[in-house]
Amino acid sequence: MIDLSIKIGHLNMKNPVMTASGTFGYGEEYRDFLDLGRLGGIVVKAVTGNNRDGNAYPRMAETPSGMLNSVGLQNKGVDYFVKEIYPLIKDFDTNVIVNISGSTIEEYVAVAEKINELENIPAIELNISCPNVKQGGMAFGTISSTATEVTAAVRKVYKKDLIVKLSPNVTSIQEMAKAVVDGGADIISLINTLLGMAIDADKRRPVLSTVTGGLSGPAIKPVALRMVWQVSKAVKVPVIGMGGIMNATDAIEFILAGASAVQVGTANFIDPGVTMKIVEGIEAWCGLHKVGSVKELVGGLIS
Amino acid sequence: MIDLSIKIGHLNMKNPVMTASGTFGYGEEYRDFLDLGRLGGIVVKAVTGNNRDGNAYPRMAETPSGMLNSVGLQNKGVDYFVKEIYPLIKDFDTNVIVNISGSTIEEYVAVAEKINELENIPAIELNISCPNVKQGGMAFGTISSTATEVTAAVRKVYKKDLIVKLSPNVTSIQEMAKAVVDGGADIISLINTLLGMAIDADKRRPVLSTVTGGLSGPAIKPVALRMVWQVSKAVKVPVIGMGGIMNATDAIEFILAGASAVQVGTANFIDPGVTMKIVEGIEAWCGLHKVGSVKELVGGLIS
Amino acid sequence: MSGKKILHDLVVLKNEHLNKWHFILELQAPELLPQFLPGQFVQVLVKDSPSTFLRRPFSIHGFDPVKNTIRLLIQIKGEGTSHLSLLREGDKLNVMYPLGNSFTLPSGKNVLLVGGGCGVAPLLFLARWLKEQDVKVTILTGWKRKEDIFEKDVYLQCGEVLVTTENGSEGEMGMVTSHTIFKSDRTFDRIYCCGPDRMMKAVAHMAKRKGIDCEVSLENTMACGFGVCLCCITPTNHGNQRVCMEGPVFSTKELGW
Amino acid sequence: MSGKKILHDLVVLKNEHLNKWHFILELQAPELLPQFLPGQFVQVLVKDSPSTFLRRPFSIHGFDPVKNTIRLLIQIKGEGTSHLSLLREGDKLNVMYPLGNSFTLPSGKNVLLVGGGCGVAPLLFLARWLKEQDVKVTILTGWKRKEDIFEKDVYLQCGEVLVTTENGSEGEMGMVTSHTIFKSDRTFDRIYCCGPDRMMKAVAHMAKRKGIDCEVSLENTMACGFGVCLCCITPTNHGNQRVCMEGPVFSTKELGW
Ligand SMILES: Cc1cc2nc3c(=O)[nH]c(=O)nc-3n(C[C@H](O)[C@H](O)[C@H](O)COP(=O)(O)OP(=O)(O)OC[C@H]3O[C@@H](n4cnc5c(N)ncnc54)[C@H](O)[C@@H]3O)c2cc1C
Ligand SMILES: Cc1cc2nc3c(=O)[nH]c(=O)nc-3n(C[C@H](O)[C@H](O)[C@H](O)COP(=O)(O)OP(=O)(O)OC[C@H]3O[C@@H](n4cnc5c(N)ncnc54)[C@H](O)[C@@H]3O)c2cc1C
Ligand SMILES: Cc1cc2nc3c(=O)[nH]c(=O)nc-3n(C[C@H](O)[C@H](O)[C@H](O)COP(=O)(O)O)c2cc1C
Ligand SMILES: Cc1cc2nc3c(=O)[nH]c(=O)nc-3n(C[C@H](O)[C@H](O)[C@H](O)COP(=O)(O)O)c2cc1C
Ligand code: FES
Ligand code: FES
Repeated sequence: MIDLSIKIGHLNMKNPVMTASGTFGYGEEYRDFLDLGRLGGIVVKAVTGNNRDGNAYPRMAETPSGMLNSVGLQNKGVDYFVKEIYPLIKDFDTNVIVNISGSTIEEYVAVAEKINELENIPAIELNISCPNVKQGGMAFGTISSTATEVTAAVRKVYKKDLIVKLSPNVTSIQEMAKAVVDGGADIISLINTLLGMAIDADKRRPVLSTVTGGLSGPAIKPVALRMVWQVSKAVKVPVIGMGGIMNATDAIEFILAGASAVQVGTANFIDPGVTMKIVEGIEAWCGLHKVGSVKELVGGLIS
Repeated sequence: MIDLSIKIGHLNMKNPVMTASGTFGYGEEYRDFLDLGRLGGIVVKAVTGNNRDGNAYPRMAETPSGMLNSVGLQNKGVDYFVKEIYPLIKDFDTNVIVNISGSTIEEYVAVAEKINELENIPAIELNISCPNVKQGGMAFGTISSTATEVTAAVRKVYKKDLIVKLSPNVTSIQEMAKAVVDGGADIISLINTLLGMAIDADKRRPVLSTVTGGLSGPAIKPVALRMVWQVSKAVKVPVIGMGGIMNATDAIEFILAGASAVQVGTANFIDPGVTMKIVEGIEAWCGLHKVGSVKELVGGLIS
Repeated sequence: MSGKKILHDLVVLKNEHLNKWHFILELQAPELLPQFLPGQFVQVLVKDSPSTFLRRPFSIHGFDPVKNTIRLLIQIKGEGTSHLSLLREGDKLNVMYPLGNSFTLPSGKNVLLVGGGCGVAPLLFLARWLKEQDVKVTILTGWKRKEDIFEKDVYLQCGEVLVTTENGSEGEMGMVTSHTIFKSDRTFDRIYCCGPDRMMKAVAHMAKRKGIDCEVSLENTMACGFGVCLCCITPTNHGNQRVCMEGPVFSTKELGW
Repeated sequence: MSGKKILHDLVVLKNEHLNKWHFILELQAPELLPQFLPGQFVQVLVKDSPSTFLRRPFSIHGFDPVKNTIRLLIQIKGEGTSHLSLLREGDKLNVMYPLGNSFTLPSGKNVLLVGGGCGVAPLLFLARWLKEQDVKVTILTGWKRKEDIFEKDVYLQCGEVLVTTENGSEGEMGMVTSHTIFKSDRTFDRIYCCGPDRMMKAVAHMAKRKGIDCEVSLENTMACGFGVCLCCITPTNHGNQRVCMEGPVFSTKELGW
């Protein structure tokens, strides 16, 4: 028997495979394709203080081995979430984590306070990195002092596990990691999307209504792996790695680079059952390589 | 007749298609595949103050729609270049530009001074961004004050066109662009490679001897386009765009985003004749879209 | 609305090239197909195209519950559709279905279907379905030239067929939107329309003026196709709606067209 | 050394599967092929594999100037070679050639060729070439099991063939490097060796002890294959050398092995 379980912070996970915020809805749409109870955790899409319509269409551009999105945090706000969504998801047999976002520190704090009351939500993931929203989003995740500040403010009101999700659009990811640990982060997750742009040459226009958007998918995997490796060496808190994971080998690469768990994002769009294959693939890989517990692999790079 | 010619700084180019440093050797190896005289320009690989052996093998990893390299500026130094290489390339019927690199400001200045003496080299490209060399490279291109400083120092001794090539591994590419313009750059080129990493899961080892390396190819195109667009709006000097260009449409996207010329890098490895196809493709595209001169396209995004 | 979503490897029974730019894939499922409704679509994985990362959405053009097959009418646009055009009999294709809502029944028994370009794809299935419900169907399709026209015979089995060609080589000369039927006093209980946005908006506009109900099928670009990415949204009078879930079929009233 | 480099679409004449993991592609050129030398290689573009970005290098396994064909012996390793294994007669393949240096003639007339795994690829061409120059060839190859052995008959046409299998089902049991020939007092004017680095190093070591000249063919990973990227370098006693230009064939003395 191979032991796939992992503990990060206070989160007990059946296996290290989670789903990434914004790519898994509230889990509901995936029920046709997989058993949510077999996931290590799911991170639901960003919740903000109030209703947000998000950005105008078009919000998507396909790129080589990836895609750009500029969804822009479309959601109905935290009160709607607490009242309408939480009851639907609170009994999922997995760790249900809420990704929260805001334009001001006050908004982050307000949302965190309300989520803190929800018994079956063991952790929040602070999205200080979404590049789609003009105000706030960009700045929090790219200036270390601001990152510390927002983390500390949320830390004060949030009593359970506080995951902070880093933006890759920075000169030094280690500096950002240290900044959020200083602010009180229990866990770091990374990477969010790289800021990119697509142009439709024939129409002579940007493809996205917002001109720029967030790049995800296998194209960003090398950057993500590098950052996970750098961060896991720079800080002591556990790291959740993501960026372009399409299969079990990719997941194992992130774990070897230092991640205690991984999140799968864009791959879910192409194969909504991919996370199950990744769980099974990690198990098979461990069997083949005579690894008894996936814990042994975390940061297990020979270099 | 479609006019493909473009003037950037004092450089008169037959067309906007150049080759990127480190991907075109000294041009010699490409003679079997194309007529160098039909290129807008070629940027030869990095020249440093002294001989450098570069990094240990392995120096390359294939990644989704891209590759990582950690060649590490292998070259025989500026004196060898002046004596042995320059005579071979000085009569190429195109703009031959020398990419220069160093670990200290003194090294940059020393190399620039020597290249300044070479009559048939109309410009240098200052590589302040190579992520492969531990000392120097990283810092120059990622701290704006240092970028200004090295540019200004070279500016003092270099009398012809000074191109400064930016690193994409920064929080604000606009800030870096302004910094090198402040230092006296005539032209900005971007992007150099994104810092990334590859892992061989089965061997549990990083693929590259240096662990991290520079990501190039189509995977980085969305990031490159975004940065070219941002920089061309932030500064007044002309911009040379690159990053993942594989065909004429890609090249036109960069021109629409604000580039006056483009450089083709990794694509040359896969199809050494690709630059000729790009030149012809731009001409055909202009014909189809009734564009009389490629100059009209520069920054010609409707947004 | 739609049932449980499935991912399956379907087998290519036939790849029929209609003209240079259009072909029909007939695909057979290993298990019983769900009861598809007209307007629904599938998401196809294009495996062997290096530049095709996401799935590609295509409407159900035909559905044969007896043969357990679906037919997709595909226009070659870029890399993905080019690769699909090369599929051979026996090849497998990974497909997700059933996706999206569907066209609805009209209040009366007399409708007009308008298709421009590849917009005809969902209309054949719709026409057959309407005919089964005893609705009288008139089908108006627009083409570049007479030589481009395909499948006219099968449409004729469903009702009256009107045609426009840009060069006038068959039917009326011009675009579908300038067909005399819109200027005539013929009226319908509903107009169903698929095609480029501009064409659909023009038809919606004419329908509105005549007070005719109108349903259109949108083709917003999609990342997932099953409601999770929020990339395909369209603004409606009740907020942003997902074209892949609440659509692709919308009444033009909802869209405020 | 090598002539003008060319990019051409070659036609697949035959795709012969030798066993589960090995196949031979016979490729015909539209124009006269250059006079290939043993040890040289080609760079192949794998078009329909989404995860294969760079070209893939393969040694010339056979060269027939009359039929104007080359043969590549390919081992399935990952995505690229899997896709190549599916090629059918008549398919086209974009290939760059001729690349690299080549094996050289020995000082005497009695040589040993050692190949492990897919390292046999360049040895057949080499064996035939040596035989044409009246060199006496002994060929030692290593395999997992008797069933895996292929092309023994063609090697027999070139000289004596020695075999090792890991399970002893044919020839000597063990690895090539433990074959008794290395312990015997047989001597050679040169040993040529291809295979995994570790195997080549072991052979080089034994050759050195016996004072026998040794040439090996390296398979460093390559981005370009024609000398411009500097990714494929190997350290030698005259500095870093490009395996794709100054190699792939090196004398083990140069390599300091
Ligand atoms: C719900 C739905 C149903 C559809 N049904 C059909 C159908 O039955 N038959 C059919 O042929 N096509 C249909 N389409 C459109 C089809 O999905 C696209 O043409 C196809 O994905 C293009 O793929 P490609 O790789 O060949 O082109 P790409 O290389 O991806 O694109 C080529 C060009 O087409 C444009 N393009 C791509 N997708 C779309 C789109 N969705 N809308 C507008 N422009 C686009 C791109 O911007 C680009 O300019 C449908 C789309 C949707 C959303
Ligand atoms: C000069 C030269 C000549 C060669 N000749 C032959 C030949 O005649 N026949 C043959 O079958 N192969 C030969 N090879 C090796 C062949 O190029 C690789 O096996 C092939 O590129 C793998 O492609 P892939 O996409 O199937 O595997 P990938 O998916 O790219 O890789 C699969 C696995 O193989 C490893 N791998 C890939 N390339 C190499 C390499 N060059 N060396 C070591 N490990 C590698 C990867 O690290 C990975 O673990 C040669 C290589 C070189 C450099
Ligand atoms: C359509 C889309 C929407 C996303 N929305 C969010 C979000 O709301 N909050 C967030 O923190 N990250 C969001 N992300 C980022 C992902 O969670 C993830 O960090 C990123 O996509 C990289 O992983 P991947 O390459 O596996 O997709 C979104 C990504 C996509 C593609
Ligand atoms: C193998 C390799 C070597 C490179 N060497 C250099 C170099 O010496 N100096 C430099 O400024 N850029 C160097 N680059 C970066 C390229 O010039 C270019 O900026 C980058 O590859 C992005 O363009 P591309 O995606 O078209 O390759 C190198 C890139 C590669 C792939
Ligand atoms: S395409 Fe993803 S929600 Fe519609
Ligand atoms: S592979 Fe590029 S120099 Fe050898």
